[in-house]
Amino acid sequence: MTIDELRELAENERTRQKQYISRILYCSSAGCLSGGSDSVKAEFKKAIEEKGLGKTCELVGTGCLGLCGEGPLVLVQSADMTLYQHVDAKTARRIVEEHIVSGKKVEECQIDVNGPFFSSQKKIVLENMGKINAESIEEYIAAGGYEALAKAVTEMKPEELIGEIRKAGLRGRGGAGYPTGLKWDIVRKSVSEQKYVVCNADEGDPGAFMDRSVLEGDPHRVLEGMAMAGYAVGANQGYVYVRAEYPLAIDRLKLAIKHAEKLGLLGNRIFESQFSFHIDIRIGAGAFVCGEETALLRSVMGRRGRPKPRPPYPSEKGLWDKPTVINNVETYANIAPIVRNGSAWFAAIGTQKSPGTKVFALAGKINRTGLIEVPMGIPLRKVIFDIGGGTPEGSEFKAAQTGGPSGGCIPKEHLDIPVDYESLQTVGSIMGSGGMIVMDSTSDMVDVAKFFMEFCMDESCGKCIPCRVGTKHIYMMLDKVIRNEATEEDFALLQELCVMVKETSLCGLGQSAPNPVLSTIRFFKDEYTVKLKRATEFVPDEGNGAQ
Amino acid sequence: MTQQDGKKSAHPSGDNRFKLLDRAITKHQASGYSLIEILHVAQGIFGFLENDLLMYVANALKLPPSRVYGVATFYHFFRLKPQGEHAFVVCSGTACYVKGAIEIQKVLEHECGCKFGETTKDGSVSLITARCIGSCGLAPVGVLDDVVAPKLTPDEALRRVRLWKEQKKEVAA
Amino acid sequence: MAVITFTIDDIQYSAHEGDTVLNVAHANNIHIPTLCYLEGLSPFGACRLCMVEVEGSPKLFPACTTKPAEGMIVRTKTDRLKKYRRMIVELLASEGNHQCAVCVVNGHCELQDLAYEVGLDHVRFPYLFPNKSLDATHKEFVIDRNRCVLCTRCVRVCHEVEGAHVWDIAWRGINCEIISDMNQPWGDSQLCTSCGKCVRVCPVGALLEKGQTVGELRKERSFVKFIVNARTKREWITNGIEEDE
Amino acid sequence: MKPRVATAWLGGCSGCHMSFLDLDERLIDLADKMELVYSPIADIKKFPVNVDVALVEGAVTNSENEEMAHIIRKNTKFIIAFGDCATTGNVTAMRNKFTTEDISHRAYIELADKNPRIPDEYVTIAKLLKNARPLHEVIKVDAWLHGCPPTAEQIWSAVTALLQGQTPVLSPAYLRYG
Repeated sequence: MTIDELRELAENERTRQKQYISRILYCSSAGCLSGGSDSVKAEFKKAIEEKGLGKTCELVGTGCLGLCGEGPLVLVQSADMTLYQHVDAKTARRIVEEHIVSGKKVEECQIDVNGPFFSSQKKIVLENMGKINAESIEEYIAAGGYEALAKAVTEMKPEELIGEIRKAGLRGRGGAGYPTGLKWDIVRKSVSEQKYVVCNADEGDPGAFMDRSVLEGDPHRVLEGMAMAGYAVGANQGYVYVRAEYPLAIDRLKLAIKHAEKLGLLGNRIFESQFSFHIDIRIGAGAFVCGEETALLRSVMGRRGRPKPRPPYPSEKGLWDKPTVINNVETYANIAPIVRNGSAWFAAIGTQKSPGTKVFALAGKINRTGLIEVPMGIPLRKVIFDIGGGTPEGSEFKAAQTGGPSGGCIPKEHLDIPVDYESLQTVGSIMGSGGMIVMDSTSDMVDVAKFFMEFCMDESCGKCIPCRVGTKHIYMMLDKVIRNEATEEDFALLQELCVMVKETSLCGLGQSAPNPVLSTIRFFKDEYTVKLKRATEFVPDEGNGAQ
Repeated sequence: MTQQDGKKSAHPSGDNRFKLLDRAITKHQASGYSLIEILHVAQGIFGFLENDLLMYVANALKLPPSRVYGVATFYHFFRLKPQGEHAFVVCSGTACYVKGAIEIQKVLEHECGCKFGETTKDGSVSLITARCIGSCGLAPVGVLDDVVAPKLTPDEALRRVRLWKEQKKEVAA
Repeated sequence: MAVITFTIDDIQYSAHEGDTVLNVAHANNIHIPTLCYLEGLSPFGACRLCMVEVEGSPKLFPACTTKPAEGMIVRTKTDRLKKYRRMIVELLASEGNHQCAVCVVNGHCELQDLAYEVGLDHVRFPYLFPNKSLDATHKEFVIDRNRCVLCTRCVRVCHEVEGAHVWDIAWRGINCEIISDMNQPWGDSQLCTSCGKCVRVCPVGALLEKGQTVGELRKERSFVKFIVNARTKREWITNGIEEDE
Repeated sequence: MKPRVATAWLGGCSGCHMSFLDLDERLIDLADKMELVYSPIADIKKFPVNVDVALVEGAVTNSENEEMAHIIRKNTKFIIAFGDCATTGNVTAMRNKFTTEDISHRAYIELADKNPRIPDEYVTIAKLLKNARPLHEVIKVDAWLHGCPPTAEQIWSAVTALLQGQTPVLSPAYLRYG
């Protein structure tokens, strides 16, 4: 395929879409599917056929529409955009019969697309959600897909491409925020005949579903980003390491790879250049620690996912000891827009130190749960109260938890901090991959800490002692606090142990496992101290010497 | 069957399912690096990973048995024991926790007389926790025999389990 | 790589290509506690006892896998390190069933030595009292998994030196265990050559020889270094020790 | 007034007390300098109040041990865990691998010479705790004397320091398990 052929394909697809007066885009992501969007789809299909609208109305399964808590969601694209929530088969029929046929909207199911949930967001990674068919490469191409790859391999030198990414200031979206361009540059400069590109799609944080939504709704975006990484560093093989818990994402990825290979957008001599790139999928098997890069690479090679001491870093010695780029899904999803729109465009979004946007999965005790994308630096308050609509009536906001089991709880008094890598760290949390769980007064923070510690304990690989045994003891101590059996001394030891596990563990899992405990102690110390037991004191001469 | 003989032959039991497994092994060129992929396939075919099956994989991929066993036990997804007729998965992700998944777990354990991670004595229901299935917007979430049940309540969970039990009784009758 | 100089506990030392902070320290009689490390085996970096401080970094570094850099200032005995080392030994002691009074290696045990080194007068964490298996099916040896510290020396010596790979680690986290073959009785292992290397490298009394009683088992571990040197550097051949025809 | 000293025997083999007796003639010196207010080697029924120092042997393995440990703590200024069982659980804790039912069955049924019967609770046998535990997991302990048993020298070093009104600082040479 050449660039011209790509543009022709895009044009044809756009023409094809234009023949429809209206398009019904139903959410086909896992969230709405479990809410019954399959039967909604069937009913739409039936109704369209019955009304003989096959030529004027197209039914499309699209990516996540955001408001997952109100699904199944359906977007109707005609003269304007109309978004419907809680759509069941009956509503689906009404949408066809009333909205499509007579132009009369089904008002009781309508959501305002200009409401604060939507207007405060800025979509880059999620730009195609609700626009294209998640299973069609043509629709991705019609939306500008693979243009960036074409531009990169035909017009740019690898170092120019990396230069763009560096100028854009893109930082790793997996949580640590390492500059992506810098990472790529290290791999590019290392001398090796074989190099690899790996995509970390092992989204293991409980309470996070950003990467899943991207893979389900717009898989080509990730493949395109990976291919550009391959071009930039000189790799011809990529692996996507995806959780087994995401069967739909795996299916869509497989399909996307097949389609891309068929069109020659992956494979040998892409865009008739010297660049070849293949992508294979590796399916994880349920181990949170495999989100740690050295563990992930071992898992890709069919081993136990046990981390290795760094250095050497994967950029020097990764898969099969070859230089390896490893980034997460969202990072790769940002590459194509940067190349398409230029680094200056990207750098202007967000903050100076953390440019761009961040996708969050908003959940917990909050009115609007779902998938959102916001510019970096947005105040936390705005995310929770404007976009999320605050906590349900009658309950009061207590804390927002970010960063999953590696993160911390941010209390009320810090609601005004900007959401970026550095600011979150100052309050003892981390950006993490993007899970944001809101807690209200019904959550006991010691119990919350115990919940996360149980997770870390179960997920510890068992290699290093501080994490293997330390997390177990922290968990037991928290349980002791909850049972009102811990003393002041135990509480002091708990804190000492947390710091020790943090500073001596081998990998990120152990080093960050105490964070939820330390952060809840920092902001909700009272909840611990009221549960402590007073130690028995020696009272001379008043003892009851009975036996 | 020993590690040293190196020959790949049909399983002595004559079980045809091994042909399917062999096909996957050939596709991966019998590479030891594909162990996790092969274990996924094997579990998909056989339902769970028996020692005998793991030994077959070890021989085919020319890996030490202890390595294969180590990998199979490291990952939560691999089962070394058969599952019950029905699987009730309760998501234990943070969003589900905040929205009361623990209450659901409690009533189910009480109803089934076994803990999560176990199967009822009659082999009818396996209780399983999942580490976040990524449907946090619909918390708390269960997965009943691969079908997602959103915004689950303890009562609804009980109703569903009892339904399985009744079906079993009917079949028995 | 040219020779570089760096500092350990205020004294300058030189290091060569392939050196680690730990082997430079050991070569110069600076004691840094270790457990999973054994000269001759690949470094594992898991026990975290050999952690050292490096000036200019808030992080701690395991001496066994950290390469010296020019001008690096390493400290091995700070209060912070001492505190952490004690806690690590406490965690280890609480994890297993270490009844020294009835153990074959009593008095010759690396975990005991570590406990004395860090001044472990008592363990502040509750003992976990595991109930793991004891396997005495092998004709010469026994493994008591309740005493295992999961240093994986046995796994590594069996794989790297003997080449049999009988041992590996199964399960994960606090449930990790050393297993032979398909988690079958050691005596049934098809791969075990009964060479006994695993028993000799085990730092504690988890792997033992049959027929020994309390305090009787002394383990000699330097053979690993000799064998590995002989193989990789061909020392025996260059020293004129030829195979008898 | 002479310091009031107690020694107690929880779940252990009494080997530590035997080692105490190995102080031999030094016991006579001790008798002058302290008042032994409670000990299995003296016939005193009730743990007294206002004890200065208590040496407690053995792990906490049954309900009686547990109650006793609390009584000792309540009435004693300075408690020394006396020997490895009190410090780590040691041999007493080796039974933790088994359930209390299995242990009772083994002891009272399988190994019974005659009348195999598990004693009921109202009989004089105290109830086994789920696990035998070191003393400091049950009550606050002020110092530890190691060894199975601790040597007479170790005991002497600790006791003399205490009698001189000092907190015993055990020499590293005395830190010896087993």
